[in-house]
Amino acid sequence: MEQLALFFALLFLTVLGFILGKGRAVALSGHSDQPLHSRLPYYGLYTALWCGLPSLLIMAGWMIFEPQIAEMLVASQLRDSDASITPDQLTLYINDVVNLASGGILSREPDAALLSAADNYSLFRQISYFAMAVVAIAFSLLALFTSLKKINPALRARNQVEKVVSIIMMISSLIAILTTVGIVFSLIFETLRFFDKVPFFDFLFGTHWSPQTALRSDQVGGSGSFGAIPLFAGTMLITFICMVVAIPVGLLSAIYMSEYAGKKFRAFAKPVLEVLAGIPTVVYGFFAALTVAPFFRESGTLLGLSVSSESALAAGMVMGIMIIPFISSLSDDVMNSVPQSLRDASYAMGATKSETITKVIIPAALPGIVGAVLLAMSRAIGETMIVVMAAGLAANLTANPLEAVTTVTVQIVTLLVGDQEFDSAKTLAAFALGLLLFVVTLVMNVVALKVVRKYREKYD
Amino acid sequence: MVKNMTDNTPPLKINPTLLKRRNAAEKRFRFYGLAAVMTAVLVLCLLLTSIISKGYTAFQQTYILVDIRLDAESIDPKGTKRVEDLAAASYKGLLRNALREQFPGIEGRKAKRSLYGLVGSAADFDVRDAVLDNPKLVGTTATIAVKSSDDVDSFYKGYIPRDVPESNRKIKDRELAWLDTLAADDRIVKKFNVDFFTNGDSREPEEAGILGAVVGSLYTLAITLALCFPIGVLTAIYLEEFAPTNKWTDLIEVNINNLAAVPSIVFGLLGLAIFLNFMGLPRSAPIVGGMVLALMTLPTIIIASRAALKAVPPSIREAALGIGASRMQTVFHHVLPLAMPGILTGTILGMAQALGETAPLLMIGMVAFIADIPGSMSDAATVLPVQIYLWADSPERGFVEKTSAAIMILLAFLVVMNAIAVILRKRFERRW
Amino acid sequence: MDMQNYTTQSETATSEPKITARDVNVFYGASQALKSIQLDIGANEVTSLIGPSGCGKSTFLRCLNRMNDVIENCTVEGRISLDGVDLYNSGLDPVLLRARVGMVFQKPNPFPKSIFDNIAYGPRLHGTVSNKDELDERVEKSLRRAGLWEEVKDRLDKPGTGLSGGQQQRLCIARAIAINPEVILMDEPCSALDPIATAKIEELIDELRERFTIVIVTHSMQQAARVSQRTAFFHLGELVEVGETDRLFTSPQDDRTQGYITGRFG
Amino acid sequence: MDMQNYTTQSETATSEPKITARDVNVFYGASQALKSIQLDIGANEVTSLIGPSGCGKSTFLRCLNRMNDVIENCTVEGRISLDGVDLYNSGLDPVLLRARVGMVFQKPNPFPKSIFDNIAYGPRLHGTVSNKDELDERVEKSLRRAGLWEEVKDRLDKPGTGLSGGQQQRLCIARAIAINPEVILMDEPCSALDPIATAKIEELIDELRERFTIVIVTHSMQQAARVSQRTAFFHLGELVEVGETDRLFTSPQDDRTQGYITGRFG
Amino acid sequence: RDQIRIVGSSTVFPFSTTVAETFGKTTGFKTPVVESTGSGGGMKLFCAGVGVEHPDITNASRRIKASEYEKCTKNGVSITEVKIGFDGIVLANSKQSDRLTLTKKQIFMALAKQVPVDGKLIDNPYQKWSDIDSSLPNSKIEVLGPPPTSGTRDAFVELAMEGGAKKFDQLKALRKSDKKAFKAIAHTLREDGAYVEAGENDNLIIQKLEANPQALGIFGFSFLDQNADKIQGSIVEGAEPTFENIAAGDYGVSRSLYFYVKKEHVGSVPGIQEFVNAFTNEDAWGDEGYLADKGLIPLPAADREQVKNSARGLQSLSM
Ligand SMILES: Nc1ncnc2c1ncn2[C@@H]1O[C@H](COP(=O)(O)OP(=O)(O)OP(=O)(O)O)[C@@H](O)[C@H]1O
Ligand SMILES: Nc1ncnc2c1ncn2[C@@H]1O[C@H](COP(=O)(O)OP(=O)(O)OP(=O)(O)O)[C@@H](O)[C@H]1O
Ligand SMILES: [Mg+2]
Ligand SMILES: [Mg+2]
Ligand SMILES: O=P([O-])([O-])[O-]
Repeated sequence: MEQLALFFALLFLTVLGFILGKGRAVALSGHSDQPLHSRLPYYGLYTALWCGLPSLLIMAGWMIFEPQIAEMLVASQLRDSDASITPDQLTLYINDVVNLASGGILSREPDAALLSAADNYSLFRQISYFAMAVVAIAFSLLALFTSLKKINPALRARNQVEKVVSIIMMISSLIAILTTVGIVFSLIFETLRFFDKVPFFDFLFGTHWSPQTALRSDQVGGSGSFGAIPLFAGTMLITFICMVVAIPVGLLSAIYMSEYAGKKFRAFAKPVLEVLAGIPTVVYGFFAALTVAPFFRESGTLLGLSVSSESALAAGMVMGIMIIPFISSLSDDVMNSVPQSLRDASYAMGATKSETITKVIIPAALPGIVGAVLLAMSRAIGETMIVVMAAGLAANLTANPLEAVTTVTVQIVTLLVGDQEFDSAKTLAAFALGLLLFVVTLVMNVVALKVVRKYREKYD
Repeated sequence: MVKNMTDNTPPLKINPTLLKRRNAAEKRFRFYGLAAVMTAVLVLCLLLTSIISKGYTAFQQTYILVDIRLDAESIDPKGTKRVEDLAAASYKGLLRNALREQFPGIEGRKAKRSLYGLVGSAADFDVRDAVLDNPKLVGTTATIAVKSSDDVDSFYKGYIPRDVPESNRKIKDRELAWLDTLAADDRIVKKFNVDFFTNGDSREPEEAGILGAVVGSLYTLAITLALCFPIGVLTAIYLEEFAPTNKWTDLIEVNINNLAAVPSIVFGLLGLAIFLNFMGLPRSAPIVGGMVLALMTLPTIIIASRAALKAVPPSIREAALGIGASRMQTVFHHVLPLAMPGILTGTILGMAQALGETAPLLMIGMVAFIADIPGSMSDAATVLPVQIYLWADSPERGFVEKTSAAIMILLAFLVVMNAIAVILRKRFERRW
Repeated sequence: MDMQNYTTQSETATSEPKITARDVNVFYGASQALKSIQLDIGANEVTSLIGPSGCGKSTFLRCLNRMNDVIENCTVEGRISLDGVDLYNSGLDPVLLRARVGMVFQKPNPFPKSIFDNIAYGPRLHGTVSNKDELDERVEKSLRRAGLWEEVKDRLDKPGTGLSGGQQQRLCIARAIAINPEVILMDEPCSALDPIATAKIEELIDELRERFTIVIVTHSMQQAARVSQRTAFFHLGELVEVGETDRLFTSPQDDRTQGYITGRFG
Repeated sequence: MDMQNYTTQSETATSEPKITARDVNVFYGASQALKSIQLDIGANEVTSLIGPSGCGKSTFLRCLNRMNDVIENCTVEGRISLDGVDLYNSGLDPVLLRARVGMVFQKPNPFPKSIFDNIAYGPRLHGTVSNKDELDERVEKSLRRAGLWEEVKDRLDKPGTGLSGGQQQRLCIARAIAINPEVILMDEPCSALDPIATAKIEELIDELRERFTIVIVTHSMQQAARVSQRTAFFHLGELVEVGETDRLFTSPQDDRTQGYITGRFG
Repeated sequence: RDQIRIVGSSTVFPFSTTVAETFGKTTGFKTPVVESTGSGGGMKLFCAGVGVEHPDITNASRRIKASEYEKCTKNGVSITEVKIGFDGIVLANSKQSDRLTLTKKQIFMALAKQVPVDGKLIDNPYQKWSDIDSSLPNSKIEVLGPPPTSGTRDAFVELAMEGGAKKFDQLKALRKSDKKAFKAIAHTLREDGAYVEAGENDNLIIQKLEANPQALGIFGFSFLDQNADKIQGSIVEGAEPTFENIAAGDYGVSRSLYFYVKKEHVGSVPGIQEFVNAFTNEDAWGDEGYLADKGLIPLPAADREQVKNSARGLQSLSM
């Protein structure tokens, strides 16, 4: 909670910076013949940013590294007194020290060494906190004075502030890139290890997936049991079924809400549909497995079809329902923002509403709609629970929606949470699947981007 | 130039068959639209009905009124009447005595066990709480309501039919007779199940509560929202309004779209590698869960925000720029407010997804049995969907209704969370 | 009120009226934009609507093809009929109506499609062309008549939104005439046009008049005098005076009309 | 090319030039919209740009405050300077430039905000008012000067997009003058206005001229003659002739100018 | 960290959590956090090293493997093994149908991918139970069971399938000559739809059984125990899967459950020793302990005594 106090102190300084900066600008504008470059608040923001941002960063950095330093200190002390201690024991010892220092429950009666270590530790923490406070506040004050001094009519305060904001924006967009890099890195090493055990092409083009068999016979991959094709085929089948349900229902709902429905109905229906996206997938899983799948099986039997009790159809359809709001709400928003003048133009040509929608509004809103569909599809590809519960886990290479299939994601999850062994191809396969899926969807997205670029209509 | 272009085509003749077709198409289209909305609403109703019909009973709990002799010797041998002493005493024996007195003449360990099994395994805590509430009870014989076991509870909620062969019934004939006696004595009462809202997780259905998971979800989603909303919106603005259009921006765009398709469990792997193993943050902590979910939600918000920004007509940007607003000002004063509905939709969908997600949390240790209610963002915690997942996977029958009830809580959580965004979104909405 | 009343206010159209408006009141929310308008629009002639900005000309025009329906808080009262059929209360299909009554809006609003597709939109919609050649021909003819062909013939596949202001305006005119509606409503069709382009459009209007009925909103009294047979003067939501164009401009009966056309108005 | 050349083509401005354009070429993608334009715009005078639709008037206007920057595939070459400072190559902040060089667009584009906020946006942005009263006053004054006050004074809180075409146009004029820019660029500011409103705006232009520099695009040669001191005639992306307005209209030197102003153009 | 962290098997999870909860309620220590990561996943985390960031205890529904043990040792982890009881793996169907009486051989014939017929290994030809033995019902073979990644499945193939395979002389001979080949046959379940991989949610399997009375499900005894009103366990080799039969070792398809304690953490993370004591208390794992109520089949009393001593004494496991 001491940190919180410091945080508020810095916040206070930031606000103070704003007020002083603005005040100085006001004073300048009063008796300076040169007009100020920017509006007054920007000078305030300029000072505030200097006051707040660096010292907050210092504080954050300090808080991240300080415990490590403190522990290192305790550790070095301990090593001095007892050279034989292993690093592992060290962490446990430090745990004791930290527990003792913070008044937590202890595993044993503290001995003198522990007590003194704990004392040292708390002392260090106190000093460190004090130092952090001094440094942060000093920096803040320093920044306050220098930036106040810098304020003069020619200072491009707005540009400076905007520069900071745009740097923050750039950092934000970097996070997406970093995430990707992180994902690739957290998959690639295991994947490479996997390809040590299983030939790349067997994995890529094999048509048989049965990770267990390979493992038990201890001659991994020899039987070609790591063929990813059935998984990708299953993913495609289920995603396809899912989109067959979700695209028409979602798009038509969006059209109805944005173009036909009254305000009240729309205000009601849109959030209601959005609830569909928030129902936990377990619920959908039960629904698919216990309501939809038996229904299909029985109807199939009546029609003389053989429908397995776990079917791609049931899972895909229920998944389609789940992602309806992704399409309906997002498409509704973009269609809603197509300018009214375009609708007017079409109506005035004697077009019916539906013609206006299909020929004018949807083309104009196409990039947004495609984005929504891609997003929905992405969710479908990534979904597990429904498939596990309703489509099963058997990797069948089939295009028949009435049979059980499984998907890449499901296999990744079951491989990762199931009984695993160190370095077995079975566990590593999950990483390879993850990476391969990543590549496949990447290709899909590149193609989608190209297509959207081609058909984009820019209005106004 | 052609001078005489006099057009001799007759005025538009409306082709009646075509018009009929067009009108029919129009009607059909409208109907399809309504049907689509209705289908979706219907399915939702179906799901909700099945959840509610299974789960509403969880908000009640069956209690058995037992006359307990609270003799001072065993509760408070020193006679201090101090709360700590009263709390530390064991009430199990007293409760068992009371049950035996209620049904005298029961012999044999098996019979005794099934008698004790009428009350919940933590029923002695009900007795303790009653004593702590009113220490004057010590030394008297008091009638105290204690929780029944989950089977008895299920029986009174109608989940265990009476008229089936004994072997198919969880409540055996002997227990049935006892219960009937108790019921005849008006000793069976149903009360609102407060504990469900104030307890953490438990292995006993009658003790299990949702609070731990709610608090965990609250912490986790607070972090998620605090991270993914600003980062997502800023990224979208940067890409849509500021970034130069070149290969790099395309790369980032494709990349973000691609992140949306990464299975959520892979985000868990990422979190494990970066936040736990590299940064050394604690396992099972909402702070890590929040960050992982934020990474997972980010693409949704970015994609929705970009679509919304793109939809704002350029003339509005030009108007602002023409007055001397900077691009940043144009964006924040005009474009962003107009794009807000779409951005909020993205946030609603993204957060809904984050609220219902279990798989990534598996990797970072949040799929766990955690009985204590988390007190901070770095304490071990679960979240609502995990709680649902765990309960749905428990053998005890009593968890069936709890599972549904937990789903109801999750949906309530969702509705409350969305409500703010939905109201905001309505305020920002306008056509131009 | 009886029919006598109307004739005093608005001389009957020279020919059989194509459109008659009786007692038309239009409201935007609570504020009234048009007050009890009585107006006959003759077939095969050009009627021009003049009046100061904001007096309700566009509003009236939009009543004639029910484009006001799409404005959320706009309510139209009274009776407007086309060829004797009530537009609002007889179950007439507004879609059909709008196909018969074309419109050029005040603000050019090309579709974000290619120039070709902008023009081809109507003919395709109404199935008035049967093959690609006919369509090409129709597009070319429409663009020629609007005086835009020469400027855009090499870029028919470029977006219509990339045209200059005046070009967009002509594009919208071409788009409207491409379906040959019986009645054409034009809301300041020449506002963004230079004199030569304007002359071209006026020529077009003159030519169209032979077979169609035209209503045009204009701020230029010269233009009204040049192209229209009858002129209606609106002021503050009222129809002040209507009559043969020559008559109205030479001997206006209402002081307000007088004031407006002599430029003394305030 | 040397400076001599320019003077033959474009007489020097009557006063010290506020803006000079040298060798300006503008391309939309591959197609050239302006070809080697040389033009001086004098301070404290009104320069009008005339020419047939699509000849590049708006494009040129948008060069002067770098609004072309926001059009994706538009490239500007050459040198344009304001008070001697190069607009494009001297690191001048386009934001500051646009605050100094206000613009009224050809298509009225009010913000989807209230009428008041539309006008108040500029003053708030540039901090040229210090309190609410001043702001109210500024809004009222701007609206009055654009001749819109009487019509909207009761509905300042209603959206600007709910105004009539001409009202929107005046709203945009009022919005532009509310920030008192040094130079005002007006792209057909009276296209949707009736004669009285037009007169009002012309009066405003005349009044503004005393302190500011004004460039106006117009299709009405009468208007150009009435309000401007100098006139430039554009044709097919070229600046054909520029000179004192009286001179240009009475004795044009180029055949094309002659043809255009006498309406013989084709 | 002042809280015990337990990871590991989902089968042991219900028992481990019950003890954890009671432990939290009745002692001054915090309630341990128990994660369900699967036996293998638990081992992976557990053996990763010593220190606060690593778990203290892992549960397993099978014995630790040699490779896992090596990894542990390599990372400086020494462990104490605690065997806590048995779990019966049952084959059950809906009470709407008749109870099945099966032998391991029949189970093998019903579920193996390849079966020996007339001395040759062929793809499993049996579609109905009655194809295997005329005394079995004339209904489609449809068995819902766990996926290959599950420990339950491991145990099932090892105990039931292998046991069945051994009944064929031909396979028995193969086992002697080529153990790998034998295992490959015995452990491979058919993939033609008769065996349905149904995920690890056992409640779901039970509900599916109710919906489909023909089908059989494979899962742990505690689920049968809790749902005795709806489903019945098939008799295997003459023994019904009851508490008593499993405890007595009469029911052949049952496996032992374990947990492993990281000795290095005892004394550093508070409460580990006490937790082990609580688990090995008669109140918990005894014949009438609360774990028995949860479906854990206790060890025989003598074994309990022995395990208790070694566990409380934190004896190191060596392999
Ligand atoms: N965004 C654009 N993309 C492509 N070409 C354009 C674009 N804007 C204008 N043009 C073309 O550039 C030329 C000049 O256009 P500009 O808008 O400057 O004409 P203008 O003189 O203002 O005409 P008007 O009087 O009709 O408004 C025209 O041929 C036009 O088609
Ligand atoms: N959508 C709307 N909502 C509210 N009021 C409106 C709307 N459209 C127009 N008005 C008001 O109705 C009155 C008439 O508007 P209308 O557009 O018919 O004028 P107009 O005669 O066409 O003028 P102009 O010549 O300027 O285009 C005006 O006062 C205008 O402000
Ligand atoms: Mg109008
Ligand atoms: Mg223009
Ligand atoms: O979780 P398991 O018991 O199957 O390892």
